[in-house]
Parts: sequence; structure tokens; C-alpha cells
Amino acid sequence: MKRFWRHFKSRNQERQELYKEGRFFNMLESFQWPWHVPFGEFALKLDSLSLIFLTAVTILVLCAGVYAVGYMRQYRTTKSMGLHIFFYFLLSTALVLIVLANNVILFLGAWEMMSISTYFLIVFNDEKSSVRRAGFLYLIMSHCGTFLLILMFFLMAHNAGSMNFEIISHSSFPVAFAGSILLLAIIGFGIKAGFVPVHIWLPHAHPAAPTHISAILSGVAIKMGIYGICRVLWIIGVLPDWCGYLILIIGVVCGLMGVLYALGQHELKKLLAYHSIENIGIISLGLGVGLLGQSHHMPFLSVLGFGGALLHVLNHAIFKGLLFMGAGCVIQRTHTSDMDLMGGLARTMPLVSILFLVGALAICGLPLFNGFISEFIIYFGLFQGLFHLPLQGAFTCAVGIISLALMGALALACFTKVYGTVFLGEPRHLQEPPSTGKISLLMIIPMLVLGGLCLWIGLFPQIMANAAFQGGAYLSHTDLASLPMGTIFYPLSLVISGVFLFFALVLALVGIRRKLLQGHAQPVRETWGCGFFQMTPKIQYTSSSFALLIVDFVKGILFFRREGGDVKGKFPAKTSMSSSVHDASEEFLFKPLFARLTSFSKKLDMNRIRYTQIYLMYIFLYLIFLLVWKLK
Amino acid sequence: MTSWVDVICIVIVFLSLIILSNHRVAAMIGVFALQSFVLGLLPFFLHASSISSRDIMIGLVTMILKAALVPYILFWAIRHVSMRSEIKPIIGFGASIIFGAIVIAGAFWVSLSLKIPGQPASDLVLPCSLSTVLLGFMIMVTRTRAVTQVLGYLILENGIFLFAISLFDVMPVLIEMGILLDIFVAVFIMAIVVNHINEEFEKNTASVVQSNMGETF
Amino acid sequence: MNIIFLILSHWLIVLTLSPLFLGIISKVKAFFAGKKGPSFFQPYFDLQRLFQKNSVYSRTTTWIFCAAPIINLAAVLVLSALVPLGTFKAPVKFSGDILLAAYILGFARFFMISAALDTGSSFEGMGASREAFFSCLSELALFMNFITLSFVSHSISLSAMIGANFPLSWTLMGPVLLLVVGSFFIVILTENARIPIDDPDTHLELTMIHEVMILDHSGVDLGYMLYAAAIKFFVFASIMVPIIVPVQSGNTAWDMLIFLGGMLVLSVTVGIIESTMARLRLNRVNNLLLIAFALAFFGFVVKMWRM
Amino acid sequence: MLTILILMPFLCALGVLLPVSKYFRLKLFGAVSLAHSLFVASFWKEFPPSEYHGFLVLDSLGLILLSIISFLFLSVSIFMIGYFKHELGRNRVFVTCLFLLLSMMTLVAVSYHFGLLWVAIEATTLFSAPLISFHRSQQSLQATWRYLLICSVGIALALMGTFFLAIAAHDVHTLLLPALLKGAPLLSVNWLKLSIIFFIVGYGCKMGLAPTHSWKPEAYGQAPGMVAVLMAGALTQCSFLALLRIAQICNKTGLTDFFSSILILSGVLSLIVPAMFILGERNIKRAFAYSSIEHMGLLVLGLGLGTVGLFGALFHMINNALAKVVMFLTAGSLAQKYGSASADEIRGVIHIYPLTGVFLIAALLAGTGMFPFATFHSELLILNAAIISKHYLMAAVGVVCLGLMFIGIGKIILNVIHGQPKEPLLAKKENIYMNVAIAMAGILLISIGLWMPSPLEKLLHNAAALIVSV
Repeated sequence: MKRFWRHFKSRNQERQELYKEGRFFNMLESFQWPWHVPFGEFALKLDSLSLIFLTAVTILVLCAGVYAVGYMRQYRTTKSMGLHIFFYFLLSTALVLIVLANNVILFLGAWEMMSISTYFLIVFNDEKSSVRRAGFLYLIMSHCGTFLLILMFFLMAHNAGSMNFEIISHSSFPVAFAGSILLLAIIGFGIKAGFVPVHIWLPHAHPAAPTHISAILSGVAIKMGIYGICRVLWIIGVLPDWCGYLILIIGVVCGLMGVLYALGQHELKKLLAYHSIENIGIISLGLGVGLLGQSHHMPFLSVLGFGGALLHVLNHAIFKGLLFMGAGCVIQRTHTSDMDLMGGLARTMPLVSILFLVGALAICGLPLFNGFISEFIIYFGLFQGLFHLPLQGAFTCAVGIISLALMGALALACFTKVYGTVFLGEPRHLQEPPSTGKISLLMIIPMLVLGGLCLWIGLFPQIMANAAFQGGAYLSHTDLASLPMGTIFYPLSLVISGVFLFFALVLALVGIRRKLLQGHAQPVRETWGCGFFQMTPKIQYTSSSFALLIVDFVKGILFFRREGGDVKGKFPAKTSMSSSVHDASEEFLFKPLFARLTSFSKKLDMNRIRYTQIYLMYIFLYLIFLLVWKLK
Repeated sequence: MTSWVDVICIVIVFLSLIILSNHRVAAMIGVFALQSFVLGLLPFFLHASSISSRDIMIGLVTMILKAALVPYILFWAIRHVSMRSEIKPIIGFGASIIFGAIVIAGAFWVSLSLKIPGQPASDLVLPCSLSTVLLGFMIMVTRTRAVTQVLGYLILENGIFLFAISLFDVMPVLIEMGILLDIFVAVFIMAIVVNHINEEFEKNTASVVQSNMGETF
Repeated sequence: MNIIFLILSHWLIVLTLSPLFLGIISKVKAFFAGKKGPSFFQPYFDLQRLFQKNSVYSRTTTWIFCAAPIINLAAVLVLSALVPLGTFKAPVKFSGDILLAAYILGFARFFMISAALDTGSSFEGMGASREAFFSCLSELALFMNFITLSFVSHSISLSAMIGANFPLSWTLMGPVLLLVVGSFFIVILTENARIPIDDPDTHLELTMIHEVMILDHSGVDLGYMLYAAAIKFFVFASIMVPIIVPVQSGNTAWDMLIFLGGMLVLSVTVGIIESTMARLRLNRVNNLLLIAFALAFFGFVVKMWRM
Repeated sequence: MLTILILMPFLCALGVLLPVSKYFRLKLFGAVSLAHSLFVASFWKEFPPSEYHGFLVLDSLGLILLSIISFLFLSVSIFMIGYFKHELGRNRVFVTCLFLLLSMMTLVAVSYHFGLLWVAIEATTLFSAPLISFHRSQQSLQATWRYLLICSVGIALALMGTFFLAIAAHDVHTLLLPALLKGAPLLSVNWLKLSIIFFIVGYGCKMGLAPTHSWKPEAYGQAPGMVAVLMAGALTQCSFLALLRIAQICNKTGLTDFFSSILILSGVLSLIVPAMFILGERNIKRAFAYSSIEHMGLLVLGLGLGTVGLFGALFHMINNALAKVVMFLTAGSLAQKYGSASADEIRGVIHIYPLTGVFLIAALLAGTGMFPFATFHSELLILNAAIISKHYLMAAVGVVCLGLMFIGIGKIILNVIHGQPKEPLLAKKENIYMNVAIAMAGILLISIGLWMPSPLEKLLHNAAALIVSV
């Protein structure tokens, strides 16, 4: 055992020398402090990979913090905030530590801290049983995932003989071993990131949490899963071929399932939660492309893939934060999160509606905003893969392109649904919305900042894209300078000029329209009802009916259920109808599994042998067994 | 004097068998007292030529504690309970004897392969003590009455002691005393617990004698 | 400055020529119905009329409602700048411009659907819902076509893909191109709301898709919408024609003539289809679009096989 | 010194048998615990000399256990001051038994003779039994009964093991540890193997290793919180010390593999069995009892795996004890407040008793090994040992079982913490003594988890070196 410790120590020295030689490439900043726990050291490192995530964390934690000050006012009289604030700061610390940790123990510690503090932030409204259940589900899934991570990290650390990421990355891994580590990482980190089918905590936790927490959860907490996978990719370096395909396929499945489930929702925050799964899918697509490039020795491809994925991480954090904050304002105003009851909010809260629109356009990946930039880079990578990879790689890339396009189209359908039903039209419930929920300025400011960032990255992506490519290059262990980065930056710049062209056109057309309308009266009437004069807001399309066509089309995958609503006879009686979409992996995998386990355990308890004698027999039999086993 | 040791070993096993086949609690306690008395005699025959003070002490303490005090406590513990018979044994009395015989045979067979280093007082010591331990265990497992279980435990301990007393003198006498004292205290506490449980039952519902753990107190 | 001049001239062509082809289609339809029909230039008159009228707005609507036509028109104009028109090369072309093309159309669609929902009318909501659904499927088919074409041409620029830089040879890629053309034709019909997917001329709101979405628009707004529709058809057709007729004689005039001829034939074909076919039942439309996707996908597989 | 340490509580036990006031007993107990802790603290500086011809020796292993015992008794004595404010019953037997328990546990920690060790451990079993049935309810008496019976049989097996060891040591002529270690080559291997098996089953029974764990849920479920603390934190670890002593001999005689394989089997079983039972459990204390079985499993697993695992196991001894303080004292104070420890009876603790709620959270996190509690590190060390020794399947099974344990305990605790508050039996005031006792352990556990003091690390290293001599 001593030897083990000594080995550990000598590795430390070795690293010190490495630092001196400056062999750690692309490291921006590092920090070292002894930490007196077994295998622990307080080693922090900021490299181009962490930088992206750190940026996302910082932006969102700050914005959500400011937002929270305004948002939590509604609870000021009813709840004590101390614990909530404490855990919020704990979470922020943990997030920063995770992205900076350079030691397994530190990472795992921070990881656990994140899980715990997030749990307590989620169950803020713990009087609701749904909230408690959501929090619990989150906590157990996250903790079980952590166990897998512990196994994975220890496997790696054992192989390398050190607990320092830097040193582990310098050791070589046998290919099969690397594959199994990545599998563990995909499940362990995938739980946090929300990979289908282990995503089931996500759509419950997001609606349950207070809004600023949902924003952080969706914006950065689940990204920590992606960060973890990136870190593992970086550490292992050379991975077997199938890993790229696997991650790409995971991306396709997550993306499509996420957006389809989202379409089926009529609860605003739940819908946004499913969209996080979709965006994780897009990010995984990028990572998959990067891995394919890496295993086929095409550094440019891998930088494109990884870079796109990293940029999307940042972008998603920004626009998802914005969307959640918008949703929070809406929910505070209407006191419901059911979109089928909302409507017409654009007239009562114009600024929020515009900011939400910005988020919605960005998340659909439409030009002008940041989502388009990262999706463009990922598309570009996929097309490069299509052209240059061998047959099966090209085919997978084609599948990736198609599904990315489909995701985009479906997301568009989904967010027109959201925007249309929440902000446009007439309120669907007939009584006036309670006006008590005043939107404080502190809630608007962070949204303005995030919206501005969406636009900034969308119009001037050079800085962020460059940072992302740096990260990508770091991840694929290549030097950015040796790559033809102009191949991507030139089209990017032209895309931006296209967008400006569009902008100019819009301005011109607005001018022309104003000119044409000059001198004409613009009467305001009721909406034309096609000859039908008694329109009530109730007959508007609801979010459910809007999505019905698509949901019905894919009901084989979505487990779409409709109850009631049968109309019989010429003068049908009053009837009601409800429809819901059920999560397959929750309904058919985890719920039965858990129920089975619990009932098994209960049965054990019920049939518990009451006789002490039997337990005495156990002792005796165990003794006999050991004697026979060990002494023959 | 080896033959005396042999006789004592055989008697102890025999008495265990008798306890196993008995169904009256009071009689079982009496037989146990007899067994402990015989066990207490053992040290005196062990070193025939020179009986040491150690042997005398162990013998006497065993006799006092196990043959006198322990039975007394047990009688005290069951003073409220019907002493007549064991209720519903898990294995019937006839079958118990047959199993007991099989167990004895098994113990002897196992002892064949165990070789004790040095010069044991008798080659019957190991198999007999093993038999006694196993029979004691059988009593614990097959009988449902609390007192009989205590008895089973005591017989088990007797088996171990048979082994311990006759085989070696590495154990300092104080520690031997400690072991004996421990066992005495154990019986004492068990008796108190049984007593308490009986009181509780009487206090609550007199009709429920069977606990939810399978024992009858 | 040169580039701006190029773009402006490109737009000039697009803006002047595009309504003509809608006129041609209606003329063909009238011919098949045994009527004389309106003049070829009727769409121009319509536009002029609309631009002179005032607009009526619903109480329910917000600025989204007014923004939608503007954004729609702007988007198709940007799209047109990416597409070569016969001998006129596309003024903006770069690797990845198809993505810009597809997503700028998506941008316009977002606003179109939102504007429809903005009115708060169930009819327009219905159209919006249908539009959202079918556009998903047509996007699928469109991208599959893009993938196949770019795989053939090893480029992700629209100009390169449709053979402005090198003529696609039907002899080499015959089967692939046939499949793509078939698929793309369905996409054109869908995107431009034509029979058998949609009927621009019907008066039964319950069956419409595109037209029902713009029920409440009037005056200039409607004019913008119509103009955008005309340009969109024109642009899509000019993407398709060079694929079908990849002939490049070298003589500018001849090439231009061939291009315009192709456009004419395409419009007439659309007209014939509209006159002879009935509108599909709504739940059959998705099958047709999936067929379009399958055709393009088949083309892709064939190309892979040939690789 | 050591004699004083053992005799002091023993004499006090006799003293409190006299009819003195209830509070005097508590104060005396507190004072003695404090004195005991001060003594033990002084041993960290310098080990006391051996006494009675090497029968009583304090080495590093013993010191670990002794410190645990001392700390546990101290916190229990503080806790009791608060606890007995609301208890009407007498405490004569209770405090007497506690004193005797302290005395005997101290003896366990310092005894260097296997016979003496057995005597002391048996005595701890006996003196803890009356503590379980403090409330004199039917269930608690029955639990006591089961505990007594099963542990007595187990301990009897350990006695046989001791005698087998004596036969094996026929040529050494003594059961003193140093002599046995020195004369290791003279030991008869076959008899030693036999004795090892009996030791593991016997002392394992006392530790509550599966499949001989059955007394645990009953006993811990019925015992008052502070008794459960002493049992789960100190009593079981006393038996673990016995196993450590045997490990010392095994490593000298080259039986490490033999010993390890049995320990690993027991450890894995002890991980699997509670994981199977926990999901159906509804009682907080019983759930914690299952967790205790699991932690015992981890301990023997660590010992069986060696290297880092051994270090982890020794570390885990301390962490487990501290975690048990937090867990069972909190459960005990809740059970007193609500009159039951059933999760169905208690709701919304954090709203009524904010501090107890926080402790309950700490109990959950500490019991399931989450950062920043030190249990996290020791569990990690043991898992790491499994991977280092290439027991991949075992590591996987362990992880699954730990996960299930977390689900089970979490389900109960979180339900209790949150929700609409249910009215408790007692007033809505928290008792400062109780809270101080729990907070002390909790803070200590967190601080060890955040920064391991170097004296502690040195001690653990020395202790590990005793077992695996370099």
C-alpha cells in the first residue's frame, strides 16, 4: 500500500516537471493547491474547453441570479429564503468547480455538490407532491449516474496511476478499454445531460423548479453532462470507430424524440424541458461528427464538429435561459403554466413577448440569432463528413443532416405553437388574467442581456466561434493554426452579410409599405370569421390542437393518448376531451422497473420469516457453507 | 484416569440427547443442571496425578454457576408460565432423537479429519464436544419456547466448554472465569427479558401468548 | 459596389418576371377549363390594385401580423439572390448557402404561422397547424434533395449544385437526377401551395392550407404576400430548370432562351397538373411528401452505390 | 492509565445503581464521558504504557476505535440531557448499562489477548441488550430477545474460533497478539483456517453482516436513538476490531487470500441484502439499520480488498461512526417528537423543526456517502480498491447496491423532510442539547471530508501498517 502512495507521489513530481517544460499545450491558466483528502488535490485548470463552459456558467448564473431577485418577490411573505440562497451560491460554486477541476476527487466532489444543491433548489415549492416527486427523481437518477462516473474515473485513474486529469490524459488506453470507459461516461454523464432514454428526470424537474433554477438547470446544469463527456473524450484521445457513430446516433435519437415530445406538451416549462433534450441531441450530433473526424484522422472535420457542439452549448445556455425566464414571467402573470389557457399576452406584456420571440427564433436555429450560427457549423461539418468520410460514415452524416433539418422544422412548428398560443390571439380562458403578477424590472434586465447576447453572437459570431474552435481543436488535440479555418469563416461571414441584406430589405419594405399606406385610413375590425359572426376566444386553436396533426402522425412513437371527446347523435351531449403524450422510457422502462423492485422488496418484507429459529439456521448454514467451500 | 474423562464426555452427550427428547421444561432444566455438574467434575479428572488449584477453581465455579445458579434463574423466569410442556416443536420429539443421532454421527465423522496437536486427554473430547454443540444448536432451532432456546444455548456453551477445559491450559484462569461469568450474565439478562415479556403479555392481552416472532414466552 | 449592383439587377429581373409565370399558369388552367381566362399580365394588375388599397386590421392582431408579409417578401428576395437565373450567375454564392436559403425560408415561415395565429381565428389556426406539419415533411424532402445534389456535386453551394459551374451530365447521373427531379417537383408544388397539395383558388376555407393563413391580410400586406408567392415559385422553378436542362451552349442568348423555355414548360406543366388533378385528401398529403423524400433518398442511395 | 479508563466507568456504574436523582446520573455520565474523551485525546499525543503483562495495550488500531467510542459516548451523553427532559421513565438501569458498556468497549479497544477480547465483546452484547428494551414495549422486548439470542449464538461461535485458535497456537502457548505474530510460522495452518471461519461468522454476526444480520433492523428499529448510535457506531465496530486483529495474524501466516475471499463474500452479501430490503421499508430507523448493514459490508469489503481498501476501511470506521451519530440521533429525536419513526407519520419536518430537518438531510447525505461528508471519500477508496484489485464485477454490483440503498433511504427521508407539516406530539421547540450533539458530529464529519487532518492520516497509515506490515 505504501508503494501505491509513493507511486502517487512520484507521479505528482513528474507532473511538476511537465509543467516546467511547458508541455501542456493550450492551457490558459492552472492552479495547484494541496487538498488533504485521500487522492485529492485542489487542482484547477482553465483550458479552452473549460473556457466555453465557464462562460456559459458565468453568464447564466449571473443573469438568473438577478432574475431571481425579482422573481422570488412573490414568495417573500410566505417562505424563508435562507436555504434557497445558500444552495444557489453552493450550486454556482459547484458549477465553476466542475468545469475547472483537474482532479478526479475534486470533480466528483463538485459533481455531488451540484446534484445536492440542485435538488434543494428544485424542491423549493415542496408543498406540492409533484415537485417532491420530481426532485426525488432527479436526485436518485443523478446520484446513480454519479456512481457510474466514479467507476469510470477510477478505471481511468487506475490505468494511469494518477487522479489528475492532465496526467491521465498522458497515458495510453487500450482501445477496448477506452470504449468501455466511454460507454460508462455516456450513461453516467448522459443521465445528467438528458440522453434518451435516461432523460426522464428532466421533464419533471424543470417545471417543478422555480424559474431561475429551471434556467440554470437547462442552461448549464445539463451541459455539465456534455462537459463531462468532452472531458473524457479529451482525456482518452484515441477512441474506437464505433464511438463516433454511437454518439451521432444518440444525437439523432435525442434530438428527434426531444422535439417530438415537446410538441406533445401543453405545459410551457415541460415543453421547454423537452427542447433541452433536443438541443442536447444537436450538441451530440456535433460531438459525433467530431469523433468521426478524429477516428478518420481528419482534424478539420473534428474541429468543425467539436467546435459547433461547443458553440451550441454556449448558445443553448443563452437562449434557453432567456426562454425560461420569459416563461417565468408568463407564469407569474397568468398563474398557470398550461398553454391551453393562455393567449394574447403580447398586448399585455409587449417587452417580454419580444424577448421571448428572440429566444424562440434562436432556438429554432433561424438566422439573425445565435442558434443558426452553431447549427450552421454543425451542418457544415456534417456535409464535410458526407463528402470525405468512407461509405458508412457518409451515410451516417446524411442521416445526421436529415434529422437536423427535421429537428429544425419541428422546433419551428413547436415554437410557433408556443408563441402563437401564449402571446398571440385572445386569452383562452374567459376571465381576465389576475393582474397581481407584476413583472419587476429586475426580471426584464437579465432577459434583455441574454436577448442581446443572442443577437450579438448571431450577427458577430467571430469571437465566440473562434473560442469554440479553439476548444474544439483542444478537444481533438490538434493545432488550430494548421487547419484551413478560412473554409468555415468565409461562409460564416457571407451568411452574416446575407442576414444584413435581409435586414436591409426588411427596412426597405417597411419604408415602401409606409409610403403606400400614406393617406389611407387603417380601420380596425373584428377578425373575419368567414361569415361566422359569433367567434369566441374558446374556438381558437389551442396548443394541443395545433400540434395534433404532427403528434397524431407519429403517435406510434409518442404514446399519444386521447380520452373522451366522442360526439354521438345529431344533438350531442356535453362532452370533454383530454389528450396527453407519454414518455415511453418512463412509462415502459423506469416505472415498471421501479414498481417491480419495490414490490419485490415489499414482498420480502411481508414474507419475512418471523421465526428467530430460521435466522439461527442462516448462521449455521452460512458456517457450514464456508467450511465446505474453504476446507473441502 | 483417561477412562473417567471418556465417561464424562459420553455422559454429557447422552444428557444432551435426553434434553432434546424431553418435552417438559422443568425436567429439561433439571437435566441441564446435571449435565453442568458432570462438566464441573471434568477438571478434577483431567490431570489425575496433580490437581492444580486452577482445575479446582474452574470445576467449582462451573458447578456453582451452571449447575446451581443458572437453573435457579431459569426456574424463576418461567415461574408464571405453565411448566408442563413444550408447545408445538418445529420438529417432533421422535424425529428430534433420530436427527440427534445423525448429528452425533456426523460430528464423529468430521472429527476424524481433525487432528489435535499435542496430547489430548481423550480422543473422545473433540467429537463429543462437537456433538454437544450441534445438539444444543438443534434444540435452539427446533424448539419454540423461549426457555428451551436458552437451554439450547447453554448446552451449546457446555459443548464448547467441554472442549476448552479438557484441551488446554493456555487460557489464563481469569479469562476462563470471565467467560463463565459472561455466560452467567447472559442467562441472567435473558431470564429478565423473558420475564419482562411475560409481564407485558399479561398486561396487554392475556390471550396472546404467541409473539409475532415465533417464540412462546 | 459591384456586388450591390449585381444584387439589385438580379432582384430587378426577379421582380419583373416572376408574376408572369403565375399568369401563365392561370392561362393554362383557363384553357383546360375551356375559358378564355384572364390576361397573362393579370397578376401584375392584381398587385398594382392591392398596393393602392388600404389595409384592414383585426382588433386581435399585433405587430407580428404586419411584419409577416414584409419578412416573407424579404426572405424570398434574399433567397433569390442565392439562385442563378439562367446565364445570370447568383450574386451571392458560397459554400453553405443552401443552409441560409432553407433557414431564411424557415424564418419567413415562422412569421407566417405566427401571423395566422395572431388573428385568433380558428380557421387561420387550422391553416397554421397544417402549414407547420406539411412544412416539416417538405423540409425533409427538400434537404434530402439537397443532400443528394451536394453529394453528386461535392459542394454545398446552390449555384454549384444545380450545375451553374459544371453541367450535370444526365448520361452519368441519369437515374439519380431523375429521382431528384421527381422529388423536387413535389417539393415545389408543396412549397408554393399548388394542387394536389393545396388549392390556391378554392373558396372552402376548411380545405385550404396556405390561403387560409392569409385570410385576414388585405391591401399592401396581401400584395406583399402575393408578390412573395410569385417570387417563390419563380425561384424554385429556376432552381429546378437547370437540373432538368443542363445544356450550356456557351452562347448567352441561346442559354437564356433555353432557360426561359424551361421555365415556361415548367409553368405549363404545373398548370396542366392543376387542371387535370384533384386536390388530395388532407391525410394523403403527408404520404405524397414522404414519397418525395423517399425518391430523393433513393437517389442518394443510388449515388452511394455508384460511388 | 488504561486500567483507570476501564475502571472509572465501571465504578460509576455501580455508583449510579444507588438511588440518586435522575439528573445526577445524567450529569455524572456526561462528566465521565468528557473525562474519558480527554484521556483518549491525550493518547493521540503519546500512547499509554501497556499493562498487565501485555494484556492491555493501546496501539493505533485500538486508538481509532477508542476515539470513536469516546466521541460517541460524549455526544450521546450530551444528547441524553435533552432526551430525558421529555422522558418520564426512570433511567437507573439505562445509565448503569451505559457505563458498563463504556467500560467494556474500552476494554475491547485495548485488549491484546484473544480470550480477553472475546470476554469484552460478549460483555458489550449483554450490556447493550437492556438498553434496547428501554421503552419496555412488546416490540422492543422482542427485538431485545432476538438480538440476545442471535448474537449469543454468534459470539459462541467466535468463542469456538478462539479455542480453535488456541489449538492452532499450541506451540506458542499463549493467545497474546504479539506472541502470536512473532510465532506465526509455528501456527497450525488448518486449525487457523478453521478458527478464521468461526471468527468471521461469529464476529460477523455481531457486526451484522449478511446473512447473519437479521437482528439489526429489529434492534435498531426499537432502540432509542442514542442506543442505536452506540450499537451501530461503536458496538459493531468493536467486532470489526476483532476481525482486524485476526487480519494481522492472517497476513503474518500468509493466509491473506483465504481470509480476504471470505470477507469479500460477506461484504458483497452485506451490500446486496439490504439493497433488496430497503425499497419496501417505511421506518426511518429500520432503514438506517439497513444502511448500517451496508456500511459493515463496506468495512469488511475494504479489509478484504487490502491496499487502498484497507486504508479506506479504517477511515470508514471513523466516518461510519460519525455518520451514525447524525443518523440515529436525528431519528431518535424525531421518534421522540412524533412518537414513532415511521415515515408515514412524519411530514414536513423542515418547516416545523428547521434544524432537525437540516440534520435529516445531513443524515441522508452522510449515510449514503455524498460529498462533502467524509463517508464519500471512504466509500470512494473502497470502490477504488475494488477496481485496483480488478474486481470489476464486484465494483459494479457494489455500485448498483449503493444506488438502490440511496433510492430507498432517500425515498423515506425526503418524504419526511418535505411536504405539508404534520402535527408532532411535542411542542414545536427544538432542544439545544440534542442539536448540539448532532451538529458536533455532523460538522466533524464534514470537516474531515473537506480536509483530512494530518494526525488522523498518520494514525490511519500506522494502523494500516500494523495489518499489512511493510
